[in-house]
Amino acid sequence: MNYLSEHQVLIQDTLNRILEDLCQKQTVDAAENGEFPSALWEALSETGLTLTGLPEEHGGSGGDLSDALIVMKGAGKFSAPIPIAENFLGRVLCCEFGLSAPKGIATFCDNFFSITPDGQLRGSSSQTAFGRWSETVVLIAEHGDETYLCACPFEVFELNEKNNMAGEPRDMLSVETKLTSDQFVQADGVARRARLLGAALRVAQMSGALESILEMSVSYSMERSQFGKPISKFQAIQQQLATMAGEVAASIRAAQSIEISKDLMIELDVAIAKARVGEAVGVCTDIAHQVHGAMGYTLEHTLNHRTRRLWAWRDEYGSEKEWQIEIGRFFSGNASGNLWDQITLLA
Amino acid sequence: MNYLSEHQVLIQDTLNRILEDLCQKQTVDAAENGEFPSALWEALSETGLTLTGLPEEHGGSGGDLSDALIVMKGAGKFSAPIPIAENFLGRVLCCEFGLSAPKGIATFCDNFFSITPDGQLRGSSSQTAFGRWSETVVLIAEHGDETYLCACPFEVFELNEKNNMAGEPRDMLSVETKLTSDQFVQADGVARRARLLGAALRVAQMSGALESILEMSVSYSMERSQFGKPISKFQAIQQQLATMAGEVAASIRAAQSIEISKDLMIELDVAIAKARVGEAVGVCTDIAHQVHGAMGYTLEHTLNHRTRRLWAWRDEYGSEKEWQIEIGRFFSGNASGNLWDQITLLA
Amino acid sequence: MFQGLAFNPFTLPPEAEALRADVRKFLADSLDPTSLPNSDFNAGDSSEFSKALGKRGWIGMTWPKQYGGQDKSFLERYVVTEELLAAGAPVGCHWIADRQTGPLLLKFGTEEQRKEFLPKIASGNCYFSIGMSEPNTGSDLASIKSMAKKVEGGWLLNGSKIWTSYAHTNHFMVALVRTELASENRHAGMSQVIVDLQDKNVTVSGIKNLSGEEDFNQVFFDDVFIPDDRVVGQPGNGWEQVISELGYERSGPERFLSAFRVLVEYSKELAEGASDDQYSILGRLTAHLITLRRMSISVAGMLESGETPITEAALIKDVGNAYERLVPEVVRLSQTRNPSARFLDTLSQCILHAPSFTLRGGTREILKGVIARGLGLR
Amino acid sequence: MFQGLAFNPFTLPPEAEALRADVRKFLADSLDPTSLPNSDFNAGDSSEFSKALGKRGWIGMTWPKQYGGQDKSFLERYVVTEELLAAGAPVGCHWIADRQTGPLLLKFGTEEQRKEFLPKIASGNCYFSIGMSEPNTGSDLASIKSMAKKVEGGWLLNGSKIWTSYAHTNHFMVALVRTELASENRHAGMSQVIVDLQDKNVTVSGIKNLSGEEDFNQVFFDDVFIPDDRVVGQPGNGWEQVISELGYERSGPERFLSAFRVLVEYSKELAEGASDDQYSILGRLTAHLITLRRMSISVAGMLESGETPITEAALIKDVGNAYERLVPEVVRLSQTRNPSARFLDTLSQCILHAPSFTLRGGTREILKGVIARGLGLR
Repeated sequence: MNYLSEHQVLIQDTLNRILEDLCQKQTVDAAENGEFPSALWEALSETGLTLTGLPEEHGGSGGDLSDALIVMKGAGKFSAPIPIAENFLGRVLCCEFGLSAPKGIATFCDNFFSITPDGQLRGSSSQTAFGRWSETVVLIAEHGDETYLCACPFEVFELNEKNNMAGEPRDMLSVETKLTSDQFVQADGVARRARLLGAALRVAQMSGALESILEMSVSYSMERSQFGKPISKFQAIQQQLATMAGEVAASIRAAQSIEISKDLMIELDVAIAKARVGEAVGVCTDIAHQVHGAMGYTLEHTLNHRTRRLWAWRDEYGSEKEWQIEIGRFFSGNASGNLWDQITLLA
Repeated sequence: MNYLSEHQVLIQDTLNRILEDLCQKQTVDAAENGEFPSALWEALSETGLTLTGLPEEHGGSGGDLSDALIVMKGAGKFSAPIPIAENFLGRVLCCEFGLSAPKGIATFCDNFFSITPDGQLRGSSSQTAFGRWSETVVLIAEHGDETYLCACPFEVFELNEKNNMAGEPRDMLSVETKLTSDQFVQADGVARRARLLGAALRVAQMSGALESILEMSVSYSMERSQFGKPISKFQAIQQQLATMAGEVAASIRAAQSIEISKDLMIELDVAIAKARVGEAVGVCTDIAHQVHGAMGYTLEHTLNHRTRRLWAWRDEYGSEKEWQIEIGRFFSGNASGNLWDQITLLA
Repeated sequence: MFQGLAFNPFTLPPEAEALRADVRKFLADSLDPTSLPNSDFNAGDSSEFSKALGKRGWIGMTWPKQYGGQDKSFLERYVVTEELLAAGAPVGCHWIADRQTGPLLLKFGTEEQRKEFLPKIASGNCYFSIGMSEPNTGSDLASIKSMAKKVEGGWLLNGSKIWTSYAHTNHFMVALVRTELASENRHAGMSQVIVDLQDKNVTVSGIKNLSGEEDFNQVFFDDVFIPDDRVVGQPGNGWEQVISELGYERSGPERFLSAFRVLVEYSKELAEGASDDQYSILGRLTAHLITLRRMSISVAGMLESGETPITEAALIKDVGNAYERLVPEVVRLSQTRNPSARFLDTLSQCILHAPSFTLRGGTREILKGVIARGLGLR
Repeated sequence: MFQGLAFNPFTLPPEAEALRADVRKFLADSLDPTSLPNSDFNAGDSSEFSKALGKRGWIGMTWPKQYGGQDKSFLERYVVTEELLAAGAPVGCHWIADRQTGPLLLKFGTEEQRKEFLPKIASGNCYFSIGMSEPNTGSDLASIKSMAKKVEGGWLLNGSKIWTSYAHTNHFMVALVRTELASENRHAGMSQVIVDLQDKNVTVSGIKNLSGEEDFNQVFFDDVFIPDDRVVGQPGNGWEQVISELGYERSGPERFLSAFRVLVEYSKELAEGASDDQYSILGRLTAHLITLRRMSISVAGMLESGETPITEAALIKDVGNAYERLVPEVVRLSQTRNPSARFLDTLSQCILHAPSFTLRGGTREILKGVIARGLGLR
């Protein structure tokens, strides 16, 4: 039983083939040392996978958010060190709020800048994902109560390279420039929308990474022998991996809910997923590292690419706690209804 | 190596002998069905153990709080269904704040009543421990900003019998009466003091109960066979009991700190102990019940006497969360010092 | 990816959702809103309620009409089940007969047994207990000692069963017993028999649980005569049937709703406004619940299409069980200034029942063992 | 009551407390307050710092004066150790030499070895690594393969050791190696030898940890000549010595202080006022820490009076380890509105180091196994 469409299975298969080919451990390591994985990005671009989920009239490959999330899950599973999520997020915001399609690789910057109605932009961001590898930086700027979405060429920024705990670029970008009128647009509600979509993308990436560390942990436990037998034969290890499997299964299911979410419910579905998956990260990474022993604590085993990203991603676009608060407000505030009635409204 | 004095070891031994004799499962069951365990109470009275830690000039057996705590730990270990802690608390407050020694079995009532300066007392308490078995009810009453400690004969109250989740009497007492001048006294700070001592007593009782459920769980795991071997031989059971042992050891050690606490530090030591022990309860009762299986879920095994009391006691005189907040305020508020300096001031 | 981790999204079909409003209306009419409901399926019983439910056709609803059923889908049954549990309805009387005995008789029973029992079960008038564990067996069912000896026209049963819920009020018990002495093959020589609990040679002795309710029992058999036609399936086939019966104990909403009433009362406590921390607790627990429900509905979908999701069922039980134990422990530390008596009572009852949440359907260790097998570790 | 659960209260004696002020003054003078300290003992090294510490007499301080020690008590050493860790001092260079190699040589070394190495260690000028694990041994040390063959005047060593902290900067390694082929008795035929890490036949290959630091290594031996006088104790006695050496890895403050700097930075975040929830987190974590410290001081008292508290040590490690992993996970969910960069960096570093907290001194499973033995379960 597969809930994916034929088209989505095709996306998944193509993606997996490219990632297995071009996103092995050395690619991820090299990216952490500053080398943009151009072969990987190009292969994904050629097959249209960097533009999956974006409308064709906006330069995209067609499809919708659920198609894009399938790409993100695969990318997360392989720790693809590329701005696949950020490029999508920058582009989809431009599309939704009426800017033309960004040039080259786009990224999205989660901080606030200030802008004047005639386009004078200033400010700085502390951690722009993959800033250094982007050609267009999509960002949100404010003028009083008004919010604008801007798409700026990378050259206008001053760059200060930083990394997150996963070694992914999270750059400081500073700017003081005048934008042309086609580079910004008033965009009410764009901040909330960006946070929601950002969280959805991270959820998909995390669910892929969690699936991957479960697979790695199970394999490692069967390969690794101690006291004359594979450690997978010890009841204590089995019980831990079983616990982890439950958390991973719940995470995957929570992530899938975004893929099939109805428009009206998507805020709640994303909140639930980010909260549930975020909470699973601590339990699962702890067990994965416990099973992998000293080897997992090194950069020699690829486990670290997954776990360090999971630790970084769970805090991006809202930690589980922040989303839990929103969920709690939703379910308690609606005091007229009853809790169970509301829960059963969710598919 | 024993940190107890010779005298304290004697207290412990006498107490254990009496409890082993007169506080078996049927005694606890009978008390839950309404029967006051008079043989037990009398044996403890005759040996002076119901008055341990109270000064002789106040009708007590002498000794100090640490002696009383040794009695409470033993009582907790056997789930002694008697107002041993409440009797002590009522009496020690009378002694400290200048009322004469209460008549008969005393209890302390944790709710607020109102009183006029000439002794007109009114109000009601929702859960007075062992109210129905007491002769004197010690309580706190307010008049405007003033706080009074009162020692009232049981007869003046209207009694509505209630039990807590452990089946211990937690009675509703209502009163409207006029006290004589020797029955009440102005007592600044008595509420805080009562809460502190109450928490200290519960900590000692809980540490005894926790020690007991660890012993029971280890024994049960060695007696109970499944799939042809004692369940103690399964690694999963061993690992759980080891986890429980750590929590129990920490709880016992935290409780002992109150016994040896210096006056200046006692508020902090009690707070730390109630917080630490309260947190251990959930972990330990969960494992104990898991190990005991269906048998532990019945009233036929004495485990239930311990675990149900632990669940009730962890919420009395401040849950772990309430005490954690106080500890946190203490260590963060004192911003001039540094955290480590303050930690090392505690013996 | 491993087998058994794929809880593919599945949506309850319109006919199932359509039923929901009916069930809610029925519950609103038949439950006393002032009583303290308990969503733990084992913590309330009312034969009056079971009969009313039977009248609506909501017991045995997936069974063929010829046996008193409604020929409904598993998905429609799912909706009815979750509505009953969420409302804290007293389902104790018919629960086992509906979820286990009925399916057992449909699969292994004789035509006479089906005709005799199923319609009465479906109408809410016939209640069954399960007799599996014995003192000292625990999860190791092959070690049972109750023995039925062949006699003229039937069997003479001696021994004892323990943890049989509602044996003091139910009509019958399906007991797993030895019909041959234990041999090298530990699983051979066992049979399932239907015991009339009103038989004078049956003694039912109540066992009080932590909250003082006598909801389970020890049942003693002292030369109880079991007629040949009360053996379910072939004599000696008991183990295979039980293994399959354990399968009925799937991964329904009873695996994660036991503590739900605590959440309901807690959300009411927060209705007047609360701290971020309190909202986050409600949000956290609700996110878990919704995800578990989605996983469980996925499994219901697999069952409906004839799959046998063994590992998935164990996963839901394991995650659900951890969740059910988490709920009261997290909520108790977040009590509001003036908690309602109803909230506090619900919470205490949940804490007292919590140790039982792990007992049914296999202990934690056994469940995790099943999952480990699904992962290929054993 | 079981053996091993009695952590009787013990108070550090005045002479130990008196030392505390000296150590604090020294640390205030020698540590850069703007750098990011890390209370994980494995996460900082400075030979300059170690030399200054040696000059103060705070390395090898319990050893006899004739070997460069100070004849101080374990309790005085306890105070120095906890002050260093709490301040996040860079103790990596001398740590192993001080805590493990010194005691090993004192107990099993020849008089020449003691005279040669101990004074240099105590002055902070000679650093040791431990060579125990090999690829594929894990906790099963008896399965090591590194082999030293007897030759004229010494031994020729081949093989490899892994997870040797600071082998790239340290001077020597005490390696556990086979000096006879493995036999039926898996523990026979092993010896401990002192390897000069500057030897040209020794290759040290760095292994990066999760935060990118190369603090441990794989070390390869290719016909490394070990003179006879560099064998510690009797050839063939290695296993007994190692068992005893594992005993040195007791239950000191390094078992629960690894995450302490997170707590320090967190308490600073709350200094300007905080929510009850935030206070409760600080209070919870502090209550754990203070209790662990008290347990650990109890054990120090037992050690000082010559007892061998094996189960107690394992309990502290197990509880301490759970605590160290809890700290960053709890604190990260309580971030204040405008967290300082220093707080966030400390937190990230702790999360990246956390997987190592369980690795040293035995995995969780092994530790819990030791406790289970103390409980009489095995």
